[in-house]
This record gives sequence, C-alpha cells and structure tokens, in this order.
Amino acid sequence: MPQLVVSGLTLGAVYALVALGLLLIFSAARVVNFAQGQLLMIGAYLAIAAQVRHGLPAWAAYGLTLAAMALLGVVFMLVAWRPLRGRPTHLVILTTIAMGIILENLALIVWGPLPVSLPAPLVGRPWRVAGGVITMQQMFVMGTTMLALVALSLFMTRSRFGVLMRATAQDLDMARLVGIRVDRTIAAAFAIGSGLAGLAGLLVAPLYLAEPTMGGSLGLKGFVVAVVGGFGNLPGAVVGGLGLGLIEAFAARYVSAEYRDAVAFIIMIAMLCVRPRGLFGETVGERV
Amino acid sequence: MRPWMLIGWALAACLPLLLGSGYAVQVADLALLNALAVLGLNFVTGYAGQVNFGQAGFAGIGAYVTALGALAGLPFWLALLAALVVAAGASLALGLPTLRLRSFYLAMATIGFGEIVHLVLLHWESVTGGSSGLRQIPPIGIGRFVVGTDAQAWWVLLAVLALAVLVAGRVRRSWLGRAMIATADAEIAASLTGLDTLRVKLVALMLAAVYAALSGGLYAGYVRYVSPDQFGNQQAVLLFSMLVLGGTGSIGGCLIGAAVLTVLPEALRFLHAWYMVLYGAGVVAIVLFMPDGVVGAARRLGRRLGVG
Amino acid sequence: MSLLVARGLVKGFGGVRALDGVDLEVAEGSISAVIGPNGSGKTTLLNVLSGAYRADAGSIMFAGADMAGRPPLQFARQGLARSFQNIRLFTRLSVLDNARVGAMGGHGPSLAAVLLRLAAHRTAEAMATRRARAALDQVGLGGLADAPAGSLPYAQQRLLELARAVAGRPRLLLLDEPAAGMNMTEAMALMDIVRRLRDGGITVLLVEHNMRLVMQVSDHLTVLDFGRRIAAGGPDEIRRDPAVIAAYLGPGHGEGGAPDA
Amino acid sequence: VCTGPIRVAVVTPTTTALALLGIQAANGVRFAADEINAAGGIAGQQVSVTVEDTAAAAGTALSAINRVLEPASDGSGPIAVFGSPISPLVFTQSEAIRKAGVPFLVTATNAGITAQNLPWLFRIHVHDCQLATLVPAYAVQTMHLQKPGIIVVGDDYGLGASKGMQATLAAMGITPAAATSYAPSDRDMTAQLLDITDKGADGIITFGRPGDLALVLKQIRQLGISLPRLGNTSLMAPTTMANVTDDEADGAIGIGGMLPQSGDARAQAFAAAVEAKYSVPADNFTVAYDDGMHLLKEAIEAVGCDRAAIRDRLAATSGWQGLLIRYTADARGDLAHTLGVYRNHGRSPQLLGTVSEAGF
Amino acid sequence: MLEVEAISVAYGPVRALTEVSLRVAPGEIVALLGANGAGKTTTLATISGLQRPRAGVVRFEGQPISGLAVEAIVRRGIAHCPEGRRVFAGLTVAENLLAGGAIHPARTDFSADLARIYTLFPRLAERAGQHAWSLSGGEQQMLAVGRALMARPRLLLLDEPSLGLAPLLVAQMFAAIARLNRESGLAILLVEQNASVALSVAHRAYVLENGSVRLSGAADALARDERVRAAYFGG
Ligand SMILES: Nc1ncnc2c1ncn2[C@@H]1O[C@H](COP(=O)(O)OP(=O)(O)OP(=O)(O)O)[C@@H](O)[C@H]1O
Ligand SMILES: Nc1ncnc2c1ncn2[C@@H]1O[C@H](COP(=O)(O)OP(=O)(O)OP(=O)(O)O)[C@@H](O)[C@H]1O
Ligand SMILES: [Mg+2]
Ligand SMILES: [Mg+2]
Repeated sequence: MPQLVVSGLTLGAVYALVALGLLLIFSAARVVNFAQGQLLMIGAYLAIAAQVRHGLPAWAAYGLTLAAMALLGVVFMLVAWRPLRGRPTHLVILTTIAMGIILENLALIVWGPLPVSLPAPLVGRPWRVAGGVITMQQMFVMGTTMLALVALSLFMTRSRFGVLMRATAQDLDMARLVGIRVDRTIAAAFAIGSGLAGLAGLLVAPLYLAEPTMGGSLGLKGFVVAVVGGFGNLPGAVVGGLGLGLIEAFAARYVSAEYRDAVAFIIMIAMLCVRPRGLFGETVGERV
Repeated sequence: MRPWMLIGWALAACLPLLLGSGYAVQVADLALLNALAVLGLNFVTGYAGQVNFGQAGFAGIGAYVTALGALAGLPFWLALLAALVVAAGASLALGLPTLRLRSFYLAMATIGFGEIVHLVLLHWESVTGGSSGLRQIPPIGIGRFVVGTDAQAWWVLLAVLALAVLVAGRVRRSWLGRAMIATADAEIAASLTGLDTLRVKLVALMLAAVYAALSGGLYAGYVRYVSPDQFGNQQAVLLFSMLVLGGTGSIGGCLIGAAVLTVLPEALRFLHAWYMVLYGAGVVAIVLFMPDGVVGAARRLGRRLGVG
Repeated sequence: MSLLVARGLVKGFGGVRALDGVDLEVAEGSISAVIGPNGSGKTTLLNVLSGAYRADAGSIMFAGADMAGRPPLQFARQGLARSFQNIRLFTRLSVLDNARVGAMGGHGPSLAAVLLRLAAHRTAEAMATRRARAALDQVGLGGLADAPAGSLPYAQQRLLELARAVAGRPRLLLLDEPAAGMNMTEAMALMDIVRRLRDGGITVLLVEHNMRLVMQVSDHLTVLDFGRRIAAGGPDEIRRDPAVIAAYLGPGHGEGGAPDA
Repeated sequence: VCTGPIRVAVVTPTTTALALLGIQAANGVRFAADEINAAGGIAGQQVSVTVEDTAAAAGTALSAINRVLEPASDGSGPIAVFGSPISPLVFTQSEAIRKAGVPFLVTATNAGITAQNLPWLFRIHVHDCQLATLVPAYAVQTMHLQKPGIIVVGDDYGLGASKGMQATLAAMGITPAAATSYAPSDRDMTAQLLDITDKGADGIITFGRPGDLALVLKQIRQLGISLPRLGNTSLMAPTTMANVTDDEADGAIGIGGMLPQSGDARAQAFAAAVEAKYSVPADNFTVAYDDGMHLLKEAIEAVGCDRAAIRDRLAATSGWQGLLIRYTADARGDLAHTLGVYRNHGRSPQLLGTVSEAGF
Repeated sequence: MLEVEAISVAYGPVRALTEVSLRVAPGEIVALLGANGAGKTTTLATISGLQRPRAGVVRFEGQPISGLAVEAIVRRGIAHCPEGRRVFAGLTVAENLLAGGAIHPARTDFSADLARIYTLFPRLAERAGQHAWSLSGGEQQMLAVGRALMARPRLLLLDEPSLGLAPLLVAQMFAAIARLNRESGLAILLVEQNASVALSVAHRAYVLENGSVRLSGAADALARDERVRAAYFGG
C-alpha cells in the first residue's frame, strides 16, 4: 500500500510536470502542444549526452539541458506556431503532432533505438516510511514538481508578465493593439514550457530509462492531467497529475494491470461527465 | 454532379488498369479504406465541429465485429451490417455523456475511448485473440462473388466509397448538414432556433462511427487479418490529419487528404530512417502553405487563374 | 391578451444580482421594449426569457405554457425566437442557409427521409427555402442569399440574425440591441422592418439604447435598474418619469438618444 | 542457376517503439550479406539487401511486404524475404507471401506463426511454446519454485508466453501466485511486483523486452524484493546490462534464444564486429538472421535460384550448424529447437548450458 | 500630427478603401462618418497597422508608420480602441486595464492611471475583480475605452465608443472624450454612428462613402449640411 502511494505519486509528479509545461504554452498561445512528450524525451537525451557521453558534472549537464530546451522551445514556436497564428486551432494541433513525429524520429536517427539511462544526481540510502521505500530520486522528482508549481503559479498570477501572457492568449490582435510584443511573450512561454518538459525529462531519465518513443504515452498522460485538472488551472494540473498517478498505481494493483490505462480513462470520462470543465476548471465565460 | 467529378470517378475506376502492379493497387485500396473513415470523421469534426480522436476505435469495433461474425459463419455482408449496428451503438454510448463537453475536454474523452477500445481488443483474448489478432477471416463477398485480387477489391471499395460520398453529399445538402454546421458555428443560436443540438451532434457522431466501422469491416475482409495495433491512437491521429490536410468540411478534401497521407509515407520510403522525419516535415509544410487544406488551396488557385 | 407573463424573476451570478424580482408582461401583437442603464439586467432578462439561462426563482408563462426551467429549444418550439447582442451567425453557411436553419428549427425530417430523398424531405426543404427567402426579403437581404454569412458587413449581419429569427415564424421575437452600430437613418429603416413584422403578426420585445427609436416604435416600455423594474408604461409616461430620467435618460432628454447638436 | 544479383528483402520495424528489435534483426541480415559479398557472393552473384520499415502498424507492414514482393524493372522479385520478430506484423503479411510464393524467414515468436499451414514460411528462432514449456520446467525442476509469480510485457510476445507458461505449470500441478503484465509503454511496474510478493510468491518469472526488463530488475531491487528471478534472455541482453547495476542484474536466470556475447570466441568476435559496425549490440535475433542468411546462401548454392526449390531445400534442413545452435526443420517450418540457459554474474551473463526441445 | 495620404486597402479581391487621405492636427478631435461598410473601421485598422495599405502612406508626427508592426505603432503613441470591444474575456477588469499599460516599463506604478479611469467609469471600479466576459455589453465598452487610455496615448483612435451605451453614459462618454481632449490635448480620431453627438464634440469631420472621402470640413458646418442630415441623422 504505502509503496503504491510512493510510486503513484512519483509517476504522478512527472505527469504533472508535463501538464504544467502544456498549460504554460496553452496559457499564452492557446494551443495544446501535442509534442510535449517528445520535448521531454529530447530533454532526457540531451542530459544523457551531456552527462554520460561528454562527462559533464550533473549540475552543468542539467543547466545546459534546460537552456538548450528553452532555446528549442523558441525554435519550436518559430516553426510550428508563429506562421500559423490566427489560424484555426486544429491546424496548430496537427502541426504539433507532426513536430512530435519529427522529433521522435530525429532522436531515433541521432541517438539510436537503444534505451539508455542517466545516473541519479542524488545518491543516498532510500528512505523507509510506513512500510514503503522512497528513493532519493523519487523525492527529488516530487520536490521539484512542487517547487515548479509554486514558482509558476506566482509567475502567472502575480507578475505583470503573466497577465500580458494571458491577454495574448485571449486575443492576439488585441494584445498587439495594446502594445504587447506578442512574439516575445509567446516565445517566452514556449521557452518555459519546453524547459519544463526538459526538466521532466531530466527527472525521469534516471528512473525510467530514455528511449526515442518514451514521450508518446507521457505526453498523452500530461494532456489527460491538464484536462482533468481543468484547462488553465496550474494547481489543478498538479492535483490531477498526482491523482492520476495514484489511480493508475492502485488500478494496476487492485483492478487489473492490463486495464490500468483503461481504468484511468474511464475515471477521467466519468469525471468529465460530472464536471465538464475538469476538477478546478473555471466556467470560462461565454456570454449570450 | 459536375462533369469533372464524373471524369474523376471514371478515371478512378480505371486506376488498377493504369497502375498494373499489385503493390500500387494495394496502397490505393488502403487509401480508399482510409477515405471512408475520414469521410465519416468529416460529419462530426468537419461539419458539427466536435473533435473526435475515437475514429480508429470505431474502425476497430467494425473490423472485429465483422471478423468475428464472418468467422462464425455469417455471410460477409451480414457480419458487416452487424458491425455497423454495434458501432452505432458504441457511438451512442460514447456520445450521450461526452458530447456536452467542449473542445479539449471532448478531445480527451474521445482519445480515452480509443484507448479503451484498443485495450479491450488487446486483452479480451478469448474473443479478440489478443495481440495476435484474428486470422483467416473470410474475404469480402456477397453471395457467390468473392473478392480475390487487389484490383477487384479496388472496384468494390470504390463502389462503396461512391455510395458513401453520395450519402455524405445528401446529408450536407439537407437540413441535417446545415444543422451540424450551425451547431458548430454557434451552438446557442442553433438551439434557440429549436434545434436539439445534442441530437444533431449524436447523429453526426453516429454517422462517423458507421463510416469508420464500414472502413474497418472492409479492412478485415480485405486484409483477412485484424490485430489491435491497426486501431490505436496513431491511426486516429492519422485519420484526423487526413481530414485537416484535405480541408475540413469538404467531401473532396477528405478523399484527397486520405489519398495524400496514405501515399506520401509510401512515396518517401526510399529515404529509410529519414522518411518519418520528412513525413512530419511534409505535414508541417502542407499546413503552413495550404492552411485551408488541399481543397482550399486548389480553390484559391482556381480563383487566381479565373481572375488573372 | 398577454402572450408572455413573467413574475418575480431572479437571477444571480456570484455576488451580482442581475435580476432581482422582475415582473414583465408582453401583450400579443405589441412592440414592447426593455430599457435601462448598462448592466441593469436587460440581456440577462432576455436570456432567462429565452431559456438560455435558467432563472433562480420566478415563473414564465409563454403562450399559455409554463416554461420556467425548460431548455432553450423548447422555448423555440413554443414559438419564441431571438437575436443576440453579440452577433451569432452560422458563419460557414450561406445567408440563405442561415435563414433555412431558422425556418426548419427542430422540425427536420428523419435521417432516412434525408438519405432516400423521401417526400417528407422534399416538402420540408421546399418549405424551409420558401420561408427563408420570404424572411430575407422582409429584411432586405434577398439579393445576398448565396453570400457566405461570415463575409457580410456588421449591419447586414444584424439583419441576417433578424431574418433567421423571423424565418421560423415565431409568435414572439426578442431583439437585443438590434440597431447597435447603425446610424440613425439605418436604424429607422430597421424599425420599419420591425413594425412590418409586428403587422404581420409577430409580437416583438426589444432591448435598445437608441431612445429616439425606442420611443417611436414601442407601445409599452419596461425600465430596469439594478435588476429591478423601476417603471413601466407607454413612451410618454416613461419619458417624463423622474426615476427613469435620473437613472437612465439623463437630464435634457426629450427625443434623441443624445444631446442634440 | 542465378542471373543477376540476388535480391533479399527484410521487412521489419525500423521506426516506432519496436525500432530496436527491428534494427537488430536487419543488422543480422546485412552483416551476413556483407560477409558473403566480401567472400565472392553466392554462386558468383552479389547479394543485395533491401530493408523496408513496417513501423508498428499492420497497414504499413502490408504495404511494405507488397512493395518488396513487387518485381524489379528486370522482372525479378526477391529470392527470399526476411520477416520481423513481431508476430502480428508477420500474420498481416502471410497472405501476401502465400500469393507471391517466396521463402519467408521470420523470427516472430508466436507459436501460431508456423501453424498457418504456409509452406513458404520458416522460423529461424525459438518460439514461445518452447519457452513456455522449458522455463516453467526449469523453475520447478531446477530452481524448485512452488509458487512463482509471473510478470510479462502486455503485448503479443509476453502475453502469449504467460498463457503458455500457466498451462505448463498447471500440467505440473502448480498454480502461480499471480500472473500480471504491464503495457509496453508502462514505466512503473511496482504495482505488479507488489502484487506478486504480497501473494506470497517464491520466485518471479518475467518475460519482456530488454528496455523494460531493465526496469523490472531495477524496481525489484528498489522494492527490496530478494526472490529468485527467471525469464527470457532479455534479462541478460546487452541493452539490459547497460542500464542496470551489478547488484540489480546479479543472479537472474534467463532461458531463450542464444546470445553471441557469452558464446565461444567466434560468437564473441561476431558480437564485437556487429556492435562496431552498427553501434547497436547484437542480440539473439541478430544471430538468428545472420544464420538465416547463411542458411539461405547454402540453399541457393545447392539448388539455384528457383524459389520453390529453395523452399524445399530449407524444409529439408537437418542439423545445419549456425553460429550458436544447430537448425533442423520440422514439419511446421520451425528450424530452431535449442535454447540457452544463462545466469548473470554481476552484469556478465554466463552460459549454464543448453536445453533442447524434446525430439531434437 | 497624423497624416493619412491616399491609402488604398483591399481584402483579397474586395476593395475597401480607395485613396483615402485625412489629417488629424495635435489637440484635435476629428470625426469619421459613413454608412455601414463605408470603410471607417478599415481606415483605423490601417493607421494602427492591423491592415497594410496597398498604396499610400500613413505618417505620424512626421515619420511614416505604415509598415511598422502593430506593437511598434502603439509604442509611438497611438492607441486604438477597436470595433466590437475586444476585451480580454478571461482577464478581470483590473487585469484588462493593466494589460492596457503594456507599453510602459515593467516597474510602472499604474495606480494613478487606474484611479483616473475608475473616476471616468465608476462602474468599472465596482467590477474590478470580475472577469471581463461576464460584464454587460455597455460595461465592456467602458472597459475597452479605459484600456486604451491606460497606454497614455497622444492620439486615440476610437471605433464606435458609444455602441451599446445607455443615453446617460453616451453623454458621459462624450463629455469625457471632450474633457480628455481639452485638458491633456489628446488628439482623437473618432468613428461614430451617432452622427449628431460625434459632430457635437468634433472639431472637424470626414464623411466616407464606399471607401472614398466624400465630404470633409468643420464639424458644425457638416452638421448643418443637408446631405449629411439626410444620410446620417435619420431625416
Ligand atoms: N454570466 C455572468 N456572470 C457574472 N455576472 C454576470 C453574468 N451575466 C451578467 N452578469 C452581470 O449582471 C449584470 C447585468 O448584465 P446584463 O448583461 O443583463 O446587462 P444589460 O442590462 O444587458 O446591460 P447592457 O445594456 O450594457 O448590455 C451586469 O453587471 C453583469 O456584469
Ligand atoms: N475581413 C474582411 N474580409 C473581407 N472584406 C472585409 C473585411 N472587413 C471588411 N470588409 C469589407 O470592407 C468594407 C469596409 O468595411 P469596414 O468594416 O471598414 O466598414 P465600416 O465603415 O467600419 O462599417 P461599419 O459601420 O459596419 O462598422 C466593407 O465592404 C466590408 O464588407
Ligand atoms: Mg445587454
Ligand atoms: Mg466599422
């Protein structure tokens, strides 16, 4: 039991981080980035390349990865969003899916199909609490997620930049009319969102190995979490993420490992029927 | 029907004679099957504006019910008919609770549906044969006639597609088609004209499911083997891409989108490992340079030629 | 005869009480108006009366039926149609098709009839087209039937909303600021249309800030302020009502919607 | 008699989540072909290998097989086709092979593959049914497990094996403590492992691919479980070894297709050469395809380029010595009947011995 | 300060403006009148950079600005309050106003600006924490104008600011416009359907018809013009 909680929360924290990145990009650019999972994968590989192949110390490898991911976010925005701005969302969605395909296969070409791992940055004896074991890395994952959540929430609600970012998302042309440099704002959002995906990649690589295809299911779960939490709600994403992680762990154990994902999806659909805008979704307005 | 359309259908009927080779005809057959599913998707996504990533799931239901029916000894067409009914039922089960949802929430619910179908196909082994699927499915046929070659399959599938296009056109030009588009464009206004928008969306989803099941059922009889991997999320995304690429809301666009995205990966095969990268890049390029799909681009070109 | 009788309507949003016990009667065959300061609850009232919002309390009798709590499409099927303050057209449909959606309402034939082109389908389509064209002619959009609705300029989009509402042959038509964005000459032309609709048997309830127009066209006015009815009566009565002048019209308002040049 | 270069095709996933398997397979054929060509080809003709990607989807697999079966401009089709290690993909392609009449050498491990009554199809790798009998037998007879827990990857490969092993155990009067699986994309198997230990298992039998078995090994240690571990040879595959610690790997026993890394000097040289050439280690499948190519060469040299003759020749294979095992064709078209038993010492697998299917 | 010289604008094949020229001097209120579809909104959109002219040039304080990005034009001192309000629906009233000051340095203290706007439109103060989508039509209109003022522009482009406002508020709005103009010398280019009010506050006016300037002159002269009265005053 306690062990299930630990592993559920760890995986849940990763889902939450993916969802946070997704939400950040969404909150400025109004697009769901279906390549978020693939960005995570790239982050994991970059860290491995820096630390394992080129022997950089962990902190340097991590810093370098996050910086590179932020840059990649900007490139991503220039290629997949910028030329499409103002176009219907489903086009942007399709573009991000295609970008995901590109990233995944580039990774396959560059890094090959072998699963590889990243040494855990913190080594130490695992903790034993209430009959469960928590490794340092698991604590690191959960702690980092919480930190990221707090920092992002403050950033989005307290800073002026957060307000401008949300204004940009609401109405791009109007944002330009009040003088917001929308390209920079959205580039920043993509940089942070991609950085968050990279962070998630760094955190999972020591736990779960990196493979070119690792992003697909993590990205999808991040999307589930964003929806369950209520799109646009950061704490909702974290609660949703941890919740999904727990549900999956318990479903795998007590319902059926085969139908673990099915249980997660059924609960999600049932929940959406009761709360059509997610757990914490605001009734985003439509006036008649 | 306009003359150029007639010419198009006539050319299509001659295609196997022009292509000659088995491989090319077989790719063309798969394109027809995809086109059927995309045409269905167009009702619910193109017209009624409801995102649906569950289309591959409906195709899977259609394929498995057809396969099981035919393996159990039903005539192929009867098994196919049963598949359409089951898929229609599944669409109601999915649609009733979820069609009230909006945009991303609906997208997620339909992705979930697709995943659930996939998992059931994979794990309900005693019925579906699990991941090794169902083999030696009786071929497409009616009465004495049985489809034997890829070219025969092409003619049968083309006839089915033509019927599907006819039905799609009739729906589009009727109050139902208008109601679907009205629901997508301004749901509140539509319901205040007295339209039961939930029902309209349900009908659209049901048509989508029936088309998908038709595509899946024919696939089962054509390939004569079904396995869950053909009906996963990747396929759902592919079908969605075909719709967008061709031009959402346009029947011709569905056909073109299905053709392009079935043939493009094949045409890029010579690039080996790079072909998936190029494929992704191709989709991005098409979206960037033909935002309203191939059909929209053609229309714009036509206008320019007409004007200039 | 009152076509519509609402009693004690209440609608709150969080802390805001947009409607706070509003009574309203609309006589059959009349043009009535609801006026009031911005944010006084006029649009909310129309939303409640058309079923788009559900009232927290109060009753609505429309054409003899108790409508409170019913979904919008039942209001429509009972013979109610409306236009919107923020235009909501079916932008991908042609002008004619917008009106045809209005004309057909919820009475479309079955899927089988559509697919097989049965008589039911053909007569329904013919009827819808006839009514839609008539409605377009009534508002003066007859010439634009094939244009995509999304491409019309603002004022014509408003007219199309009107046509769509009228095409369903409603008994009661609710109009929310139909003349917004029109100049006086255009607004006057619109009011001629509204009058003709009334003469054709449609009862009209409108919300409008253009006083010159409202006073000319309405038989009866209801004035809201902070979600309450502060006055009701004929145009002359209202124009002189001190409470209305203080809350809404402002001093110096005889005829026009604004100080005259 | 053969005219012109000898065309051989490989249809296998080289993209998607199954890319590693497919690439390791294709490497075997390519490596052997290069070796053969360097030594003068087959009957004086050079071998040309085309690799077609099937992705992980049936539709793509179908197009891929039809494409390779397409006659070239000179009218000649491939002499033989190597199919993939993935059973559903091979099933999808079987009808096309039947129509075209081309020898089809596969490693897909689903037992049903060779039960299709398809005379053109040969399997050059051991299959689930053999493992499903031998692994539980080893668990019970050699390791003396009475109540093993089973955890497998939830795809055709793992689930098929799980079903077979449960049947074998049942025949020996043993019910497993638990039989669970994880989705191929799952990264957290703790729930399943806990299920097994909670139900009082005295050992863990696992079946999976290298990437995920590394995780299983890791998580077993993370959870502090110290039960004996037995499974397929993915437990000692180089990919697995690269991603676990000595402690996590040590003591696990694997049975299955044989690995070149722990074979004799020749096999080790092969493993080193393949890894140096393709930067991807050779595994049991690489060996099988390499053997398959050499077997094909000998068949062609013996009977020429007539496909039916090649087929008949392959069907008559008996005691042909490959890199690690001998191949003998049975009536269904299965050629491999010998499995290796390995045990990890730290991260280096050691061959304990081989076991053969009854009758071989 | 603003010179629009012979601009022509088209939407695809649709010609919206043909060689429109107009001028706004510092401290001046200029009204732009015209029937529906005459091209008023297009003219403002071209000035603020949302539309590119096919021909002609827009100059602001002597510098050509047509061709600059929208963001850059705002930063030169032109604020545009567009047709249809366009409030940021998911932001609160206060956040909308904050966004209006986007061009000012990050550390700017907006409290004085906010106070000024709340005195201009007290209803906004009452609704400060409410999401903009839930405001009534008129409240949204106030917010849109308030937001434009937050940029502290030197030239304000107003597209139908009285749309949906109650008579009392129309009067207040125009009084406010006149006061802003008088007290801080703010130049205003005003598009307004309510021709009589517009001409009562404007110094000069232009009348557009089918994308071309048909009439122009002093506001009071135009207000007396028979053609103008027939077309825009409702007879
Ligand atoms: N969905 C909602 N959520 C929260 N508040 C709302 C909502 N709808 C309306 N309100 C508030 O209720 C009040 C009445 O709004 P309503 O739209 O009915 O006013 P109105 O009389 O139509 O005004 P106007 O003339 O400006 O259009 C307003 O203060 C508005 O902010
Ligand atoms: N996005 C667009 N696409 C195509 N045509 C357009 C577009 N916007 C405006 N037009 C056309 O350009 C012309 C001028 O439109 P504009 O909106 O500038 O007029 P306006 O004077 O502001 O009218 P209104 O009083 O209705 O606001 C009209 O004929 C209109 O139909
Ligand atoms: Mg209102
Ligand atoms: Mg305008």
